[in-house]
Amino acid sequence: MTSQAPLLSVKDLKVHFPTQDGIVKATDGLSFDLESGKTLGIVGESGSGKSVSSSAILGLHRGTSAKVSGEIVLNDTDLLTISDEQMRRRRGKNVAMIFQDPLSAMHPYYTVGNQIMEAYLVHNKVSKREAKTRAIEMLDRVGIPQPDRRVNDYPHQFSGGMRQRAMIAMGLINNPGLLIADEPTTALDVTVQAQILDLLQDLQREFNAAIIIITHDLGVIAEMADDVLVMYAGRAVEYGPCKEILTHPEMPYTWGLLSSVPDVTGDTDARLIPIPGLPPSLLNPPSGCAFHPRCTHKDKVKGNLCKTEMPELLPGNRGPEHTKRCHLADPEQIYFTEILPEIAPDLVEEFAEVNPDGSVGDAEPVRSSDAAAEAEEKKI
Amino acid sequence: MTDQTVTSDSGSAKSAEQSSEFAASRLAGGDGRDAILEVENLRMYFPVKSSGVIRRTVGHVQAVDGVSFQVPAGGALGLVGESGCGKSTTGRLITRLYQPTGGKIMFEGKDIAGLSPKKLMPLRRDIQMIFQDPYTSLNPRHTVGAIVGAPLLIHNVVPKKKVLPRVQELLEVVGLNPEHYNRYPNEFSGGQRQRIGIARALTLQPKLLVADEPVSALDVSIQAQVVNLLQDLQREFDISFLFIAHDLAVVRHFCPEVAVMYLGKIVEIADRETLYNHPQHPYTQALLSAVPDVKQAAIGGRRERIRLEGDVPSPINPPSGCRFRTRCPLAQEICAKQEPPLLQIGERHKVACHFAGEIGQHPTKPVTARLLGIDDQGNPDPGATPDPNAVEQPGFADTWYDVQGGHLGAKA
Amino acid sequence: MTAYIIRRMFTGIIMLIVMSMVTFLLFFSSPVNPEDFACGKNCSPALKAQTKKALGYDEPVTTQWVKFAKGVFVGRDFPDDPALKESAPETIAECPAPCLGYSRTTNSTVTEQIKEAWPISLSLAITAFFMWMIGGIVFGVIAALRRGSIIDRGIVGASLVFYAFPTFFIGLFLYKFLAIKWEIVKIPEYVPISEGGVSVWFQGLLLPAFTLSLVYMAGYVRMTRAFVLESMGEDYLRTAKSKGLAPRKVLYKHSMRAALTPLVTMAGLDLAGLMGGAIITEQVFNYPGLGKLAVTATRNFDLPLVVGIVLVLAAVVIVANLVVDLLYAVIDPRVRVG
Amino acid sequence: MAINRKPIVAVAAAAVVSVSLAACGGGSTSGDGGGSSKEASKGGTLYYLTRTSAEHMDPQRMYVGRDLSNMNRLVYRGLTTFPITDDPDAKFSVVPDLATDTGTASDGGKTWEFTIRDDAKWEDGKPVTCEDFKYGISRTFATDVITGGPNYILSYLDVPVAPSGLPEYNGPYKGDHQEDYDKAVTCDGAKLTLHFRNAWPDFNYAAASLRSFDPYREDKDQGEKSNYQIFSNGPYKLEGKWDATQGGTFVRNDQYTESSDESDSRQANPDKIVYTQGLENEVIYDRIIADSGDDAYAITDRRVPPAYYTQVTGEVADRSSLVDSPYVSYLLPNFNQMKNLKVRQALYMATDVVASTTALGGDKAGTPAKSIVAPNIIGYAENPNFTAPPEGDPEAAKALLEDSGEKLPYPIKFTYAGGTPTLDKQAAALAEGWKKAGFKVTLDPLTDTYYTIIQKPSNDADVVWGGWGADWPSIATVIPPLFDSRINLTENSNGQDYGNYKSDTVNKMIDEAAQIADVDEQAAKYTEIDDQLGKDVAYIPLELTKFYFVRGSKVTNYINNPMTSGFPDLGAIGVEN
Repeated sequence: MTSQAPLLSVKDLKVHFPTQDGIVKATDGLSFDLESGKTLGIVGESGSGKSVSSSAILGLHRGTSAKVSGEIVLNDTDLLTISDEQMRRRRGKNVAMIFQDPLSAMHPYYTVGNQIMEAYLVHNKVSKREAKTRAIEMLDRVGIPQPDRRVNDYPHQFSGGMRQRAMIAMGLINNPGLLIADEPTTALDVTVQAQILDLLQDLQREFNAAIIIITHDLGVIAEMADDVLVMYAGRAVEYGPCKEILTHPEMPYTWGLLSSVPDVTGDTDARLIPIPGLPPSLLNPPSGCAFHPRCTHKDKVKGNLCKTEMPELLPGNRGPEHTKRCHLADPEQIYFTEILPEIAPDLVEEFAEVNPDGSVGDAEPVRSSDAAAEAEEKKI
Repeated sequence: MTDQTVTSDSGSAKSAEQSSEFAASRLAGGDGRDAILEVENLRMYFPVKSSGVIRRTVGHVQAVDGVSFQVPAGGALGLVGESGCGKSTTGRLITRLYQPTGGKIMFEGKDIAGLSPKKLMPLRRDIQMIFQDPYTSLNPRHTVGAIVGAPLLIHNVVPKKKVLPRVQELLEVVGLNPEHYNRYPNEFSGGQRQRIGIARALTLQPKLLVADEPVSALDVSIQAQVVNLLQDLQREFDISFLFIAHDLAVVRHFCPEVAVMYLGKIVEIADRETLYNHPQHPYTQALLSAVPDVKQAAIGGRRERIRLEGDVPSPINPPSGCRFRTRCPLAQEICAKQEPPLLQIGERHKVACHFAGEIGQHPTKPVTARLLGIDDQGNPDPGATPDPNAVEQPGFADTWYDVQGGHLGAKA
Repeated sequence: MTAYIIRRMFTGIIMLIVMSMVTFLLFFSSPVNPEDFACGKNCSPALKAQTKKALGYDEPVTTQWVKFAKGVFVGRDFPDDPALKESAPETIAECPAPCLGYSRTTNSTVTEQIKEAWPISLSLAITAFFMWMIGGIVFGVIAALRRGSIIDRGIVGASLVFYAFPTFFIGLFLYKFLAIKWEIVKIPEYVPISEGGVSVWFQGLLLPAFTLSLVYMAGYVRMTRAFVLESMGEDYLRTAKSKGLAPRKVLYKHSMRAALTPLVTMAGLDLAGLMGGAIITEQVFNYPGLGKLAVTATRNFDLPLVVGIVLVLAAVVIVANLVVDLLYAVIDPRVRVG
Repeated sequence: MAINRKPIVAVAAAAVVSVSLAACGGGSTSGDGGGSSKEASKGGTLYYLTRTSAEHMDPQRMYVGRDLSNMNRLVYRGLTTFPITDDPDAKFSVVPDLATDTGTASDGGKTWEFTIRDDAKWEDGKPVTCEDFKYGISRTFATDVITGGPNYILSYLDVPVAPSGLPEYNGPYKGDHQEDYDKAVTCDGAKLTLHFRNAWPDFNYAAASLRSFDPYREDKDQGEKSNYQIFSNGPYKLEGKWDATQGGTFVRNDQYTESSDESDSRQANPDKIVYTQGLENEVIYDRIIADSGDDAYAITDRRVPPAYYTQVTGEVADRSSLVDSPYVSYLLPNFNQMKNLKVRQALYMATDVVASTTALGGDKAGTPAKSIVAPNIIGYAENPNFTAPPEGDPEAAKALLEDSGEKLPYPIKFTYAGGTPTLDKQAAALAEGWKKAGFKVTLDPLTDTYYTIIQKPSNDADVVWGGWGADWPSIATVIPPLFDSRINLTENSNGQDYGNYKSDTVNKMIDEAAQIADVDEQAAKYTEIDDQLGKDVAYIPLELTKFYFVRGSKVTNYINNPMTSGFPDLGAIGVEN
């Protein structure tokens, strides 16, 4: 990450929902940066806080009982300090969002064109006719055949893939600097998913937009993201460049995600290693490391530390850009000796050669103390 | 549809019936065990009504159109494909939630396709289903004990007072606390509910489990738990599986043999090594290339993606000839005229494509032409005679056609 | 579309035939004998038999039904007694087709009775309909927008009260205070527009329509509120917000459109039901509409009138159902009829 | 039968009968301010508010006491009529109306002669003739058209009877055997002569009470279709049409002359009388008590609902009247079930009429009755067998029951017309008394099906409830209809003999009474029969229903005439101008 000010900088974001039973800390102290043209992947299970965080960036919690604190700086403006009206003017213009289920995300009673135009008209002083021309242009751009005709169709007349394309057209019509895609392909078939992911990448190049892609599918992350943020129980548990995280994960939860999904090339006799137990309650998160009740490696940490003390999000041995929230002293060794040989024995060597900067081959690992020091500096 | 396709369709259906005797005698699994389920030319057409004063049937949604396969005893067949390909309908036909339009469903050698609900009753014990959505498939007003125990009472399997101990035993088997039998489904998480669904399916000790997307509604970390559970159960109770899913990786992980469906038909079926490593059908290839692969992608080893254009056509009016041809990068004239037969091209490998071949190695001339008695453009060739064995049958024969070398012929 | 309408009409007619049969059967399986009513006090068995014959109830149910069905197409005479027709033709009441029967308790043909009562019920139904739709939607939306506030609780509570109290009670209460004690409104009375003009017609209608609308409004407030709240949780509303639309536009264009559509079905059917008469309201306010007519007919065991009203009401509901379905197809692009 | 037994739907046959009392009965003790308030004055509009719609406006078909007396005062003059009085103790008497005198009986009461006035006119100006009377009386014989009305004439008139029990003459429409009728009813100029099979010594009372014997214009008769036609010969006529459910408006009939009417029973004070039917009781009393606008000129035939009693105070009380009605309610032991006389006697002894009346609303609802006959009926006497105190004598009852030889507690099922809290309370109050005496009571409330069920001979109730009012002021219209087993008991129904009482002694005495020509002698005979009924405990009297009315403040000369059933007398009432 460069020293130049990023497009989006989220610092210590907290989204808390007061309920009758207590406060649900859906997101609890989340920080990340994102530059234009880059993609951040946020991965986690349902209830990990990944969708809540992105809604907070759009200010969708305004007017509800949710308590949002911290900083969300977009284009040098802290979105949490501006008025509702100012926030509204940024929605769809500076930051747009596409959702998981394009069928329910579009209003069933209005034509696709109408809904796309609406997004344009609200931020641009143009005639309806111009807006429609623009909408057709965008539909064409996202690969809808015969856009001048389909613009008058209703969402139910579109296929799932086309609906998601139309949603993307709607999101990008104002050329926003930031696009948040919340599980954009989960409801789609694999071939359609591939089409959509390709489209997003093409468009990102064209518009130089920053993208936050939220998903539970590490495969999507692997294809799309420059940086990865792994969330668990409302907190980031591992954060770093995509390739680095996928080849040298240092947090047992990330290991769990990697080892619990089969892939189409792996060893078929290998057994999946599931993460035991259930995701934690956000009302009463576990003490210490929130993952410790499900962690199979907590015995490797002395003094019951995992249970009593929450680890900080700090760099490990792999350099300052790769941070994780874990007490394990030498996670790399555990991963390469205990986990990877189980799930992908053929990849152990290849993975081991990947350097923190993404290059392959011999390189001097950064000393952990230096990395820690650098991280400290960054904090200040 | 051209006239020609019609004749060819009816012709294949007819000869399928003729050869069924032969097919039934074939062996199923590589381990030499008999097939517990053999499906032959299974069809399910949902009528489409006209909008006139009298509602005539003007067409059919050909949800499943001539599907044949075997499920080996104690084995697992995977059924993959995109939404609308007919895989779930196939599952429902086998559990006889639907009455098939045609074809045979041989379960342990007995055709259950046309059985009356009354005669089906004892068979329902043997064939059970696990559903996709653990939230809607359990009655929220019944306790878990009642849900799991209901089949026992309906089929009068054990005396009433023994139902509870059996229910608790089952809950323990699927990894739930047996003391929770009197709780309601909403007190459980999604994964736990799917376990309840599995327990219910296991209650009657079925021989065949049809699992329709059993893990796709679950969180990733929970998916693995359920997949592992199903694998354990299969081993422990010797249950055969028809495993239906859209997730190619999960199917590959679970099933030694996998069939790929497209628009109501099986386009390719093979053992998993062959299917995933050496797919010959352009659709299978496209499907596989679209699956993101974490580990490969991480080291930059991403495969070239085969882009499919457009959407799946309507099953009411499927394309003539090969149904995939409208989206196929290889399609030629013959594809519109002739439906490619599901041809056995390897020991345990069948594919339905005129231009079957591995990626980048597809032949330029149709490999099926001579076999079907037609020329390379798909027109009838008066000089050639169609091979009567080139019709779809369940299971695999001892002889197959070699397309590798670009020529046809039997190989021992 | 036309074919669809014809098909629906056809099934509707079959339903009407079945309903007329069921009504006949129910009537004759009742333990009470209609001739006992007509005969009066001190009736000897012979006199009773005579009365039964005069009423036409001595024939088998099937014969009676066939005669009824025939009458619908070709008309009938009452009483259907050739001897009497010859000797005293002036006593024979003619009932031209479509003859739904002749009501002895009101001494006119059922068709005439319904023709007289219908505009009254219609006036009441339509006036009430507008009152409750406007009130229901306005209060429902306010409650939904101020969810959890005192206003919301007040509206929901009040609608619950009106929902819980019997119409009879609300009607009498309003009658007593608004019309009698405080004389805010006129004592309800039906005056046709042709006689008193719109203003007098409306004044006489105000109280019963208001009573009726209060009862229905209660339901519509709660439904509107629920639908608006439901629509506010929809994904497409989140989409609308994330586009940067103004809250007002999100509410009116996106939320309301979705929330109010399901009301169309209910409103249509409720209105249709009311066209068949608001039984209790008409009773309380002595409004001689179809509802009151139905009660009187049942009370007097006047079979022809009962059957006639049942059929007319059923026909209205059947047509209303069709209209609602067609309307729905217009409102909701996802729905196609055919 | 008491009127308000059925809260909303008065269903069964007999329930219709329950409101169909002819002009008779009436007051004994006047309550708070029964009589007229102010002097009558001519002019103005009177409003008549009511709930129950008139079923018939055809004189030969109407049978409801209210309609019989009201229409007599307004539009339908008869041979005779009752004079205006508000004296609750007035003896019944009749005065000539369209006839020149009250009629002359001969041949032991079997032949009656009247002379019709020559100066009375129909509303179209044509004179009322003897032939009109003859035609009117003949209409009742058309039993296939003229249904629902009183049919006494069928069994009295001296015409041949077919095996079915009905006369061979079948009315003027079909006119079979017209000659029989022409012999039995003759017109000689203005002289009308009627020949009866049996003595009918009080026929002129019946003629005053019922409208069956009123004249009818043949050229206006359309049979069934004339049901709501009102063709007047009285001081008022109908303006426009009568609406079956809503009512109608009466205006002055310019063809009516006071000189043609010497009955002195039609003061015809208001210029206009507006009838509004179909109003709920609560609405009627809300309006009348509020006394605003037109409602100050309103009267009603509906009783004050018990819930409104507390509102009848001060000024409102001045506008109220409490009088006796002609309706008596009673209990009937079922003789198919309760065959032991001692048990029936015990039941009577244990019956707590005071508690029962209290449950109904106390002294504004009724007073304990001492016979099934109302006190002002000719032939009324306190039944000497009913000597127990009104609140019953459980001790004596217990003794009787123990003496009866039956096993105790004696189980009884009480079937009554229920469905409202008031009626259920009444039944419970009665049951309470019976329990004290050693009965074990099962309550069986029925609503719409009440009469249908108790009329079944196989009904297994031990006690049922009943109510009755005389058709004209004669005990002869009470005892035979209720206790003559020959006319009531058939295979399928017990008619109005709900207790299945069957006594040859009583039947024989009824036959004897029918032969007596003198009114008083006949009445004395019936009193004897009542005594016999009391000995058998054929019935147990409960209460004589009270009428409790409130009227508008601008109503003048308000009279509840005991001779016209205790309803407001439209012959006298006027309004302030």
